[in-house]
Amino acid sequence: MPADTLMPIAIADLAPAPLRVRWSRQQAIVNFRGDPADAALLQALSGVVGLPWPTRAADCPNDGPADAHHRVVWAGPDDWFVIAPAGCQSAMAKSLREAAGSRHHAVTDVSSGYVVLGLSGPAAAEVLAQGCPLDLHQRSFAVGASAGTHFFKASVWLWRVQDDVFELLVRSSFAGYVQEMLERCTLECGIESD
Amino acid sequence: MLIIDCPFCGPRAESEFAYGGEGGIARPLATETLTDEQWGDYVFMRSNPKGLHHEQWRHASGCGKWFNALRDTLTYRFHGTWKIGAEPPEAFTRRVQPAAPVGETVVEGLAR
Amino acid sequence: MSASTSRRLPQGGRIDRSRHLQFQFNGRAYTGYEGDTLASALLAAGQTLVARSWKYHRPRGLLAAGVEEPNALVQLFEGERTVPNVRMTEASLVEGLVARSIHASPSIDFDLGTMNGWFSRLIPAGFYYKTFMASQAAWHFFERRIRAVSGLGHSPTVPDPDRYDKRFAHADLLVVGAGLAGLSAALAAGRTGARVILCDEQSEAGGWLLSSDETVDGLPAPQWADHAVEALRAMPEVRVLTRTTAFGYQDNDLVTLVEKRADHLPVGHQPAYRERLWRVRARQVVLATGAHERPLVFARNDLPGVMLASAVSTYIRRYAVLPGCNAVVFTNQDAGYDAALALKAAGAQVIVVDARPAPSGSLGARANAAGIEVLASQVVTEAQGSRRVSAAVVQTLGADGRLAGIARTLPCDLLAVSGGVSAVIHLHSQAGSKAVWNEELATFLPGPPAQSERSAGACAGARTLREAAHAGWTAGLAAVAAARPGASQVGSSASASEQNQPPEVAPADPGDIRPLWLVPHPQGPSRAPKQFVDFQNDVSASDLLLAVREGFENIEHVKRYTAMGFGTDQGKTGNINGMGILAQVLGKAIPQVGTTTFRPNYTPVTFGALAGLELGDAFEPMRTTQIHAWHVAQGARFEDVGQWKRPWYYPRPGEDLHAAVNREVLAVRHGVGTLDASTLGKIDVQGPDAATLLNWVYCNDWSKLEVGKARYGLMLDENGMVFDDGVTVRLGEHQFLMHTTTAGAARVLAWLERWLQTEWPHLKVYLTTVTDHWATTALAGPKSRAVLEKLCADVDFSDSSFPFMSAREGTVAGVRARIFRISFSGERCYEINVPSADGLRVWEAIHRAGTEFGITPYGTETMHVLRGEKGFIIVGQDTDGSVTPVDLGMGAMVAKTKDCLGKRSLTRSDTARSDRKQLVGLLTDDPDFVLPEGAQVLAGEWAQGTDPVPMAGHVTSSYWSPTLGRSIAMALIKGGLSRMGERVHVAMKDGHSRTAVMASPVFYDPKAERQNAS
Amino acid sequence: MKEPGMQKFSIWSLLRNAASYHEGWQRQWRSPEPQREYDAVVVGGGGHGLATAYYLAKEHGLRNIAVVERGWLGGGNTARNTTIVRSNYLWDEATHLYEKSMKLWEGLSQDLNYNVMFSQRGVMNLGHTLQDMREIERRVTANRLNGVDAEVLSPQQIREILPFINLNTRYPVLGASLQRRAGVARHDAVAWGFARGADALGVDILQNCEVTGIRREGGAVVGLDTARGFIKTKKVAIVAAGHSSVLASLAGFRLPLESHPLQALVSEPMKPIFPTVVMSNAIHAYISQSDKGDLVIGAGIDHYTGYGQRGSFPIIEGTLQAIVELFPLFSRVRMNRQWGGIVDVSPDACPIIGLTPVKGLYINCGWGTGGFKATPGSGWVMAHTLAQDRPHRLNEAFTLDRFYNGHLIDEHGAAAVAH
Ligand SMILES: Cc1cc2nc3c(=O)[nH]c(=O)nc-3n(C[C@H](O)[C@H](O)[C@H](O)COP(=O)(O)OP(=O)(O)OC[C@H]3O[C@@H](n4cnc5c(N)ncnc54)[C@H](O)[C@@H]3O)c2cc1C
Ligand SMILES: NC(=O)c1ccc[n+]([C@@H]2O[C@H](COP(=O)([O-])OP(=O)(O)OC[C@H]3O[C@@H](n4cnc5c(N)ncnc54)[C@H](O)[C@@H]3O)[C@@H](O)[C@H]2O)c1
Ligand SMILES: Cc1cc2nc3c(=O)[nH]c(=O)nc-3n(C[C@H](O)[C@H](O)[C@H](O)COP(=O)(O)O)c2cc1C
Ligand SMILES: [Zn+2]
Repeated sequence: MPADTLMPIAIADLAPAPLRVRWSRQQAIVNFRGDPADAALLQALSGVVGLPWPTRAADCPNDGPADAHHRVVWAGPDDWFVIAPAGCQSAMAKSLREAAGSRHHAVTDVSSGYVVLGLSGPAAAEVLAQGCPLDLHQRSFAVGASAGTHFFKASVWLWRVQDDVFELLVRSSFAGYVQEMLERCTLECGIESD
Repeated sequence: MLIIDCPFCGPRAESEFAYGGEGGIARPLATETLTDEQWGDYVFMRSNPKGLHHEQWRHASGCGKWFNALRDTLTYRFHGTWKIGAEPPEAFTRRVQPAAPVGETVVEGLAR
Repeated sequence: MSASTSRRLPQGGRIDRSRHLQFQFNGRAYTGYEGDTLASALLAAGQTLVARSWKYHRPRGLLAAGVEEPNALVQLFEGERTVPNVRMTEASLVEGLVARSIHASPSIDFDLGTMNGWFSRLIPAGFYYKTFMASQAAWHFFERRIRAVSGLGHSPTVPDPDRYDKRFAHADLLVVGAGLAGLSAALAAGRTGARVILCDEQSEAGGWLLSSDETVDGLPAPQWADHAVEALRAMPEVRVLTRTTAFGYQDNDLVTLVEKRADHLPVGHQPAYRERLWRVRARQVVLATGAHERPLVFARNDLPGVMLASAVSTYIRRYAVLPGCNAVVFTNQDAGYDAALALKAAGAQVIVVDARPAPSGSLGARANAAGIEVLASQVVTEAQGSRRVSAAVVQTLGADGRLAGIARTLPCDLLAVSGGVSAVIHLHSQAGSKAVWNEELATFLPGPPAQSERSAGACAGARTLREAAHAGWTAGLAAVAAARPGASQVGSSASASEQNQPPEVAPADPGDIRPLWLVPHPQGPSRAPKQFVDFQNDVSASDLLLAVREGFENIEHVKRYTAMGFGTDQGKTGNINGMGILAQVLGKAIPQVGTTTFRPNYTPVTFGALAGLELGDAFEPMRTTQIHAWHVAQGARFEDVGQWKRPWYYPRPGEDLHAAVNREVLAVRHGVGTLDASTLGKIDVQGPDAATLLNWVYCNDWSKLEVGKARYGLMLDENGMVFDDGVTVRLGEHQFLMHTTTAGAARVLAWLERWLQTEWPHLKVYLTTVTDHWATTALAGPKSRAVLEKLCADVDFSDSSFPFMSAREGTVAGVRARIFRISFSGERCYEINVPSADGLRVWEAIHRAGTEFGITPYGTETMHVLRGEKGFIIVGQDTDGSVTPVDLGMGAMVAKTKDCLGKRSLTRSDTARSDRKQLVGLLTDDPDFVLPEGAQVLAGEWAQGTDPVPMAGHVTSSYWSPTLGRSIAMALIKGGLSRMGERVHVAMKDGHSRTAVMASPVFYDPKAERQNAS
Repeated sequence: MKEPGMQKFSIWSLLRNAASYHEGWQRQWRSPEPQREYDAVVVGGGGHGLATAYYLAKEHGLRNIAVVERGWLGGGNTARNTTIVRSNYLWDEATHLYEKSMKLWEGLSQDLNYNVMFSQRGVMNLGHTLQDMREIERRVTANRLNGVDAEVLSPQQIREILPFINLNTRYPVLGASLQRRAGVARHDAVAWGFARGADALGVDILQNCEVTGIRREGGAVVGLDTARGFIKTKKVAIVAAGHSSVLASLAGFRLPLESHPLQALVSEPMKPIFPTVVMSNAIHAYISQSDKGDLVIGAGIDHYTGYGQRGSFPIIEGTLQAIVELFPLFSRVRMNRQWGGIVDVSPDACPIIGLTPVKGLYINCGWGTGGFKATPGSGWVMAHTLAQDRPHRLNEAFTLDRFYNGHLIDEHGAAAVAH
């Protein structure tokens, strides 16, 4: 298993390898559940993360690859993952709770429940297409789009950061399986791990 | 492999979904007042039609939501999906009604 | 026969004469060229006898040049890479290729299985239903012999060294078939910027163009095909896949392709994946799959040297091989004349026998002009020769369909046959569309499409290249318009130089066809020499007649009775002729007879390609906890529980399972042990209605559980049967943490979500899975508290402030932890939950702290014994989907004051019976004897000779208890709860029984004092 | 009705007919016109329906009976199954029913004078987990006590029979149960043999005769509307597998069934290599080799309902994954054809055989993924039920009532090996 590293992937790191793989295990991941129809709530949440709060999978805001510190992943109509730099999970959970106030909501720290997998390079979309039924062509899955789907038999959340940079949210206990499948399906294009 | 239109995520591959059987079966209240027949009817009896079927699915590898669908069990074509609690599509009202449960009046000489 | 390349034409063809390839067939060495197929190379070498037939072992030659070939099957390659039943016509020649005829023993030249005349007459269609049935033993005797002589090639005998990958692909348009129609469609669509995938099963694109002597856009047809492919490859959104067969048109426009990537490359130059499966989802599909020519059905039409006319053209023009020097072309349509022209141009003698009164189209006219002799209104009634055709018997066929005049014999070494074409409607039909019979063309053609497909070219009835070009072009444009309504130009790649109209081909008249299903023979169909319909399965016209005679009138019955169309070619050349014959016999029209059902696969597909990469350890996800590496390092043996790998036991050197488990059990009972319990399902239940939800899904009551306390729950399905259990902790007024079984976690979450979302959406509850987030160490044993106190300073572990069944937060080894005092072993136990990223660190710290107490890791087997001693159940082991809480002796848990899922089922008349199977403990009379799990408990005593022996239940769990120094067991036994103390007999497989006494399943510490022992 | 009698099949009749170029064979069954009225009508010309008619005529002396079939006889699941025949079920009720069937199988070719090619080559059920092995142990001991042959095999013993099996799969093979009397049969021949036998006893087999209505008066059946006209009768047996719910709805009641697509596939034919039948419930694979040489492979069930006689592609992929995982030598073998059937799945994986809320109307359904093996037994008890207007002892437990009183016979748990 590749060593723990911090997300996000800095584009400058990218070597010309067709596929570069990076696992990030230390980041803060907080699950937020609440009412998507409550505009004030969304406003407040957006304030917490400093990003627009998405209401559909097609929007997956992040504050840019160069200094990205946050992602908000739409995981269902009332279900989101906030991904933030390592160590801030408690603070993030607290801010989210405060933003929700007395409304019915749920905040759950799942930082250890998931790992983020970065896939980059010209082969990234092709490699994903071996195990994921989504159409990942730019015309259908543009930069900033996300989706809940599966990669082979692992359920994942997937979003596109750049043309050839994708990130996947993978359940921790499936990380070994996903890595195994990556190794199996890249025998021709090769794989480079950080 | 079917394409299923999740009301929340749009059309996606069948492999992302879990089938949840016949839809629209309300769980009876005051179950202790039911006869064994009425209870058995609710738990086990299904319309299982050949043709339009009201059923439920869950976008399991996706948004996780359960939703309703109207699907033709002969052609496997979907005639619509809708959120739980939302208005069904127009085709829904046109579908052949399932047979009456046991105990209700039986139409004599029903043909075709 | 000489092995020299005597039949190779001096020039032409798409072979590379500079690249000689050596290969072997049946042990003999041959040479061919790059660009050959095994078939063309053997034909070039003069090898006409290439196979033996399935049933009668008759000599067979090449009938076709493509995938429709029924005869020429070989065992391709040797050893670990061998493949049975490959059609020679599909096998690209490769250096060092080795092939053998299948199904011929000892050799194809001298086959002992050959059956002629009388003996083959003994075994008509379906003979085996009528004999070999004196007794089961007689049948088993004959069956072995039948099996030995059937089958075709040989399975490999060792695992496959190759790998196969798969991918999903999406496009605006998928074009299947890269003949002129398909290429035109792809060009038309591609130039609009649409995303296009074009695939063709052959080694190169072009289809019939590669066999044609016509011109397209002023270029020789094959050259035009090369240009077209180049143009397509230059378009960024177009993908051209050759050697790629669309083998299935599935629901909702999923088309499955298999790409053969390796077998045509020399060993050592092959890519990492031998084949690739493409699951293509296109908005629109154009089927441009062409047509297959049909043979004609006459006596002994299976002799080597009888070949489809289009195949003759293909061998001559594409492979530069002349299949015969003295040819008869037997046709009922103009297309057959193409072969005559090709033969003539290649220098062969040729006579055409035409069933029609006269040729009627452009090709006929060209043949006339070339001075080719035509015998009109004549048919070939029989082929002659022993291992290869030497003559054709020709006679006049009257307008009434009867033979007339005197037969005469035309000597020949090649008999080219052309009985009309069958459109390749396989994918169209698989899509659910209904094909329509076209009387004029004597073929089924596509009907209204059932999915987003449209057909173009020969598969839709086009008979000239010009028609095919136009149809393809139009279909391509229409498909793009349908794929992206409104968007005329998606992102144009069309440059001024690119053409914007269909490829230009000179007009031609295709002429007419005289359908001819069975050529009459003077002896009549039952007595004439065999007139083959399905070559591969040796089905002749007389078999079809026999089937009808015996009442098998439906085409599906005929198929199953005679095996017509059952072969690896699925009847591509035979089925329509068979239907024609049936129609004649039954006095019906062909559409009334109908086709059999077209099903995937269009051509056979390698299992490995369908299986892909998800094999071995990746067959299913193998889930492991964050502590897994530690278990491995400690030498743990693992057990599969759901998808998880859990430590089963940790043997020390010299220990077997029992020794290890005994040691682990005693360590927990007397000292302290650790279990990695991270795999248990964990669901965070939050919201003001959380307790209400729990009340619905568990049979017991949750309203009054205090914050910080834990409770065991039983979950029932609506049928009242236990399906999961676990401890749930109230973390806050509105927050619970639910534990599920390891294997049941996903099912329970889906179950809860289902009820919540579909039945009780008004409940304010959110469910979040936290299974992977928390690593759980169960620290069990009287010394557990002492260990924990060393690591955690901010929790008061006194029993008064932290009692059994309660929860605390604290810092363990520097990590924020949730600590639950719950116990599955009966001993004092703390389940320490930390974020799994810290799981290993904390686990190791616990082990360091516990060293002085002899801390011992234990696995699932020890966990089972510990809980067995305490009489705790395991759902799925002590229950099997037919067990209620009452049956488990836990009826008191079912709350009286509320409804819950499944509760009503418990009072149904049968479920409420008191003599159901109920869970009890069993103590064997022989304390050293451990009952086998699964053993049956008898209703009475063992009585020899009773059959069946009445049974009362079975042993669900059974162990050696090191704590008690005796065996213990649990069993489900009829009426068990009211039969405590009774002795029962338990049957052993060796025919004996053992006795045991029913007792409480709580064998150890019935007062539950150990949970507070320290 | 026709006069009983049929041409006897044997090696001698085959020889005699060969001499006359097979021009003298008779029809195996007639294609009669429907009569106005029958004493009893069986709806569904699959193996079960035809067997019902055969035993009604043979054992109960009813002669004025008809089988009505919407398509061609034997064209439903009978034409589509992987032909596994075994009787090693878990619960007593099921075991006795399937074992009755097994006994009939053992003399069926002789009884019907039709070689149904019942090949007793043994059926192995693999165990992949400790729990699987407990269940195997439980089922095998129960089988033996019930008079059904069964044994537990160790991995080594499995390897002796199948030297090429991969025991070290993702879920390693820990053992198996083996029933040696079990095996496979030629599915079409079963339908044809019963049809010929029934026809010879006077039964009218009416093909292309879909039932479109069930007429009742005063809660009792009075006749059937069919594609070939109205047929008067007071006794109707619905033996329509996947279509049972559709027919029940014509009679105004519902069944506890869901009809699902179940798929199967065959490889290209090969020389004999696979000597037995292997089923793995845990990884969903069922495989045998037919006498013709093709590997016959059963796939998993599609989770959604369907009447389309075809299923979803991922199921085929999953099935071949399991096959290649267990038998890596077959990786280069090629799949020739796949197809699907419509199986009537009941909540407890057991059939429903007996009376219905409508008088004179009987039902035989719910065999789901595994009723081929029961064909003769099912017909036998159904004939009894119909003739006597009450279930035979062997099918008493399989009434519709059990879904109301709770007496389910859950064959999912331990013996839920699908076929
Ligand atoms: C892929 C597959 C594999 C299987 N493998 C096995 C196996 O290995 N072992 C095993 O024991 N079982 C197996 N089965 C199950 C087995 O095939 C069935 O349980 C069994 O064949 C059912 O027989 P039947 O005669 O009841 O049904 P069918 O053969 O389906 O007959 C029912 C008949 O009723 C007719 N019908 C329906 N509606 C009407 C109507 N309105 N009017 C008139 N007629 C009507 C149908 O056309 C059909 O012919 C398998 C099934 C499938 C699909
Ligand atoms: N004279 C003859 O005998 C003869 C024979 C065939 C075609 N033609 C001429 O060619 C014209 C037809 O052109 P066309 O393009 O329609 O047909 P075509 O035969 O030229 O091309 C069809 C192509 O589709 C491929 N194909 C078929 N099924 C496939 C599948 N499932 N997957 C992948 N590839 C598949 C074939 O290998 C072939 O290359 C006709 O109009 C006719 O003039 C003549
Ligand atoms: C046991 C068994 C073996 C079969 N073997 C073959 C075979 O060798 N070749 C073949 O083409 N089909 C074979 N079939 C499949 C049939 O062709 C056909 O697909 C099946 O009966 C379903 O009918 P349908 O496809 O016409 O709907 C077999 C079917 C069964 C049940
Ligand atoms: Zn969704």
